[in-house]
Amino acid sequence: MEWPFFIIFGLGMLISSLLVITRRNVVHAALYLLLTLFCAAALYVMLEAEFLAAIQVLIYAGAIMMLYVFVIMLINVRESMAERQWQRQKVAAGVIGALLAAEFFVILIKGIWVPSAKTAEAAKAALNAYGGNTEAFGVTLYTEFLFPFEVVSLLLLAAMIGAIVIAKREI
Amino acid sequence: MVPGEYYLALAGLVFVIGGIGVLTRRNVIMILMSIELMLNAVNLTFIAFAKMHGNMMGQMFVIFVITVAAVEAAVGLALIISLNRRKATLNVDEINILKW
Amino acid sequence: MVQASPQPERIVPQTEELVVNMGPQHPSTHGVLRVILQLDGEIVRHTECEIGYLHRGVEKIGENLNYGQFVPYTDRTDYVASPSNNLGYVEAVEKLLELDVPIRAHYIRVITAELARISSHLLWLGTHALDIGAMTVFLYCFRDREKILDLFEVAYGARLTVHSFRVGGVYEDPAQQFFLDCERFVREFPRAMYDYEDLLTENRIWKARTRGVATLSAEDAIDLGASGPILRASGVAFDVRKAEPYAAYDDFDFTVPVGKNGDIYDRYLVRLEEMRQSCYIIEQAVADLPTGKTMARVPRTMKPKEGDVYHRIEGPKGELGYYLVSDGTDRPFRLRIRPPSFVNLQTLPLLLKDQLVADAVAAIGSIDIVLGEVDR
Amino acid sequence: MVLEVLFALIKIVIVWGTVSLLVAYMTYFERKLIGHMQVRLGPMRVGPHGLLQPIADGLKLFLKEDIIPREADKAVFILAPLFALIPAFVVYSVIPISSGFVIANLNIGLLFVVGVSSLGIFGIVMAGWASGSKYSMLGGFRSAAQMISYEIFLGFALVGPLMLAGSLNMLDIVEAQKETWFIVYQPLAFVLFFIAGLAETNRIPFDLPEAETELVAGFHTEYSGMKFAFFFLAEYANMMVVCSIAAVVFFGGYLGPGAPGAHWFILKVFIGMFFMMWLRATLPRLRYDQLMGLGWKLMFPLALANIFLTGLLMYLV
Repeated sequence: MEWPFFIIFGLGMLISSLLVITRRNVVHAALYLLLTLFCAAALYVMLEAEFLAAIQVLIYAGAIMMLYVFVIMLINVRESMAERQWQRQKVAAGVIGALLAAEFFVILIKGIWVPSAKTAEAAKAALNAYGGNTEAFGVTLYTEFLFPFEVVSLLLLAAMIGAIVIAKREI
Repeated sequence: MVPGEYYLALAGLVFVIGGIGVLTRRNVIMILMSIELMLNAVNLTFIAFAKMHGNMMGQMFVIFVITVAAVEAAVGLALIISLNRRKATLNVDEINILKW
Repeated sequence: MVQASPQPERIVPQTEELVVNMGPQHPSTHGVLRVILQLDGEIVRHTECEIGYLHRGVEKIGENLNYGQFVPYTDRTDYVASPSNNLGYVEAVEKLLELDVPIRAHYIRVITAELARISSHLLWLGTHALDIGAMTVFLYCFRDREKILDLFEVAYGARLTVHSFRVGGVYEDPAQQFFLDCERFVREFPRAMYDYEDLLTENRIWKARTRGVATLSAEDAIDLGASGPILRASGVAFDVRKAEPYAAYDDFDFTVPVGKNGDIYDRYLVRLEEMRQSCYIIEQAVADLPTGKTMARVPRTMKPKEGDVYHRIEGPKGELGYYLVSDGTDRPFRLRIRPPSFVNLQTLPLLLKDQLVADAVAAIGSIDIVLGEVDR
Repeated sequence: MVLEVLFALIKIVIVWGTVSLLVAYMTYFERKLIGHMQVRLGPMRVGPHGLLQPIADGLKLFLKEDIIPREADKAVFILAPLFALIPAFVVYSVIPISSGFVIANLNIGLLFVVGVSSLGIFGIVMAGWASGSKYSMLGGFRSAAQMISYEIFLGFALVGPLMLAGSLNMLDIVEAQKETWFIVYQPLAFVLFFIAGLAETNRIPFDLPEAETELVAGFHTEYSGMKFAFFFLAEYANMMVVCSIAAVVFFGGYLGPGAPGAHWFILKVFIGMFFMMWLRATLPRLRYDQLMGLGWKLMFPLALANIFLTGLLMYLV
């Protein structure tokens, strides 16, 4: 049952991400990126991370991508399309990409990181005690990860101030 | 039931695509978007691992990655706006002086 | 002391001012007015009004028609309050001819002119409220304006361009029904006005949109020659009906409402109060309506003596003046209309200066212009 | 397995069919209602009491010439209306119409609703940009800024009842109101939600994006024909979404004595719609800066205070 969905969304994610990096028009690229994010959200649901899937749609697609689209539309797209789009290092990039991909696959095939089924099952049982994914997520975030959570919120604040200072003409 | 490895492979491919995007494009915004692609690939990996390990750690990291992505987008795009206001280009090669 | 070396001036990138063109086809310019706004971000820096899209050469036409023939043309200047225009013109001609108009005719003229004032203010209120988004007020206003137009129809046979008065009086004494209907109207209308007041006067959004917006100080208003409700909203109690009473206005008791801040909200309040005062005037006029003739004896061909005359009345929109120069023939040598809308429109650049662009629509609406009158 | 899919498909057809019909007739309902509020009759010509008016309108828009400006970005221009309309319909897949009748009973139902409905903004921004006209683009930006801001308050207003229900699942939220509706505990949250909902759906007094009497008409200036109809329908569909969420979260969704749940649910949605339309007949429009000020300076702190108070009371009680 999962396979057809995995193939649809996986392929969708791959193809749309390829389209993202090949579009000349930035707006089109952003819309393909949006599609990529959707496919990723669907994959999250299949990986039993419903909360994160919703967050992906709400924050990533709804807010971050909206920011991108805003900025893209603020600057003159036609002008930027007339500029040169590609670096001359395509071959080098291809080689690096291929090496990176090869590395991933080597690691993947070796499979040194795969947890034993038993520990996974045990951990899973502990998680299920919380109820659903959202509950488990909340409990973990606000107990074990409370400090990083606070730090990240500070980071957000700093970024907000920084963005305002940088982009505003006169304060 | 799709094994976690397939998700990891997919995430790896998307990561590579994002990396190639960063390396080959000249447009700043395109580079930022390629970075978003890479971040998403990483998120997918984290979640796949979380599923395979049966714990929440991976998902925790995803929320932090999303936060950092938001931060990066906010500051990066603010920089692009103020750059674009002074120099009507988005070409990274032309944005090469440190001061106006 | 070491002279500080001149700092290289930091190049501050200048964002160009955005020029926005509003009209001539725009639902909120109330006709074919073109407003060119220079914006600095959201703020209006400079405003230019382009008029003339409706220019028909009314004044020149008047110089080629004899005195009696021109009256219907005055209907077409400020077409939302045509009796007021008729009144201004025929009284100017009467002054030139030194005619004595029967008192009953004066009373009928006052009734009709005040009805026209109410109808003009109603149209203004409706469209202005619609500009700011209050849709229902528009339809309520038209409901009541309809009754006034019906009254005109009873008395003069036409609804909008009524051609109500002749030189020398009122051509035909309106049927008794007209006065009864007027009485009923002024009895009912103040109650209908509660509908608008309920919807607008204490409405927080309405206040937020109109208070302190597009203010005009009394000095500026006087300097620019503004008149009518705009001037009075700025705190100057000038009303031609009081200052230089014409027709039978001497006989009636009414007050001239004055605003304080000169903003859109005050203009709104002043106009509302004027409608009430108009009702009061009509009530008195109908009650003490004298009997007698309605037409003076007017020569078949009107040939006034050489000379000139300027006669002004208080139109719904402000001081409406007619300047006539006679060379002794049966048509005026020069005819000039002083349209209140045209002069009041001059205040627009001042009203909009350093205001938010979103208020442009509200400010234009608050002046109450009729392009037929501005362009003539 | 196949039966399950078939069953889901039938549900989808029923719900979406009803929603699209209702949305079309909402336009009629609004015109009739406002007409009577404004001492006129509203549509009367097409069919008895103008009942066929929405169909005639649809037909007219369908047959109209579909203009795509030369400067427009064609693909995006065509996609934008769909982007605006589809999220509103997708949201209905998680809203429980009656007990047990819901297309997909998601555990993250409410988050899904908020997330998906936030995507409608893309349609507006895309439309503004793709039209290739400065006016459309400025209009699109403004409405996007408005909708993004108010979406935050919309989400924050929902947190209070969410804390009371202790679940994101729409069915659970409804069931948690068996005793008392959440409107009793969360009146402030409801008011904030409703105001934010008005702004989200571009209704008066927040209808700047589509106010034709304002200086810049808005993102759909260049649209005509069926594409324009999509934007138009999207507005009504979004209104229904807001009212449906209000019904589910604050008014106990399908709960009610006697009649089957769907009746109560639809009745509650209709009452919400009635209030939205009533406001249109009553209020003038806010200025853009006032609108943003109201949101950030008043509603935002109030929403936060509501969350804080709810938490405090839940802790104490």
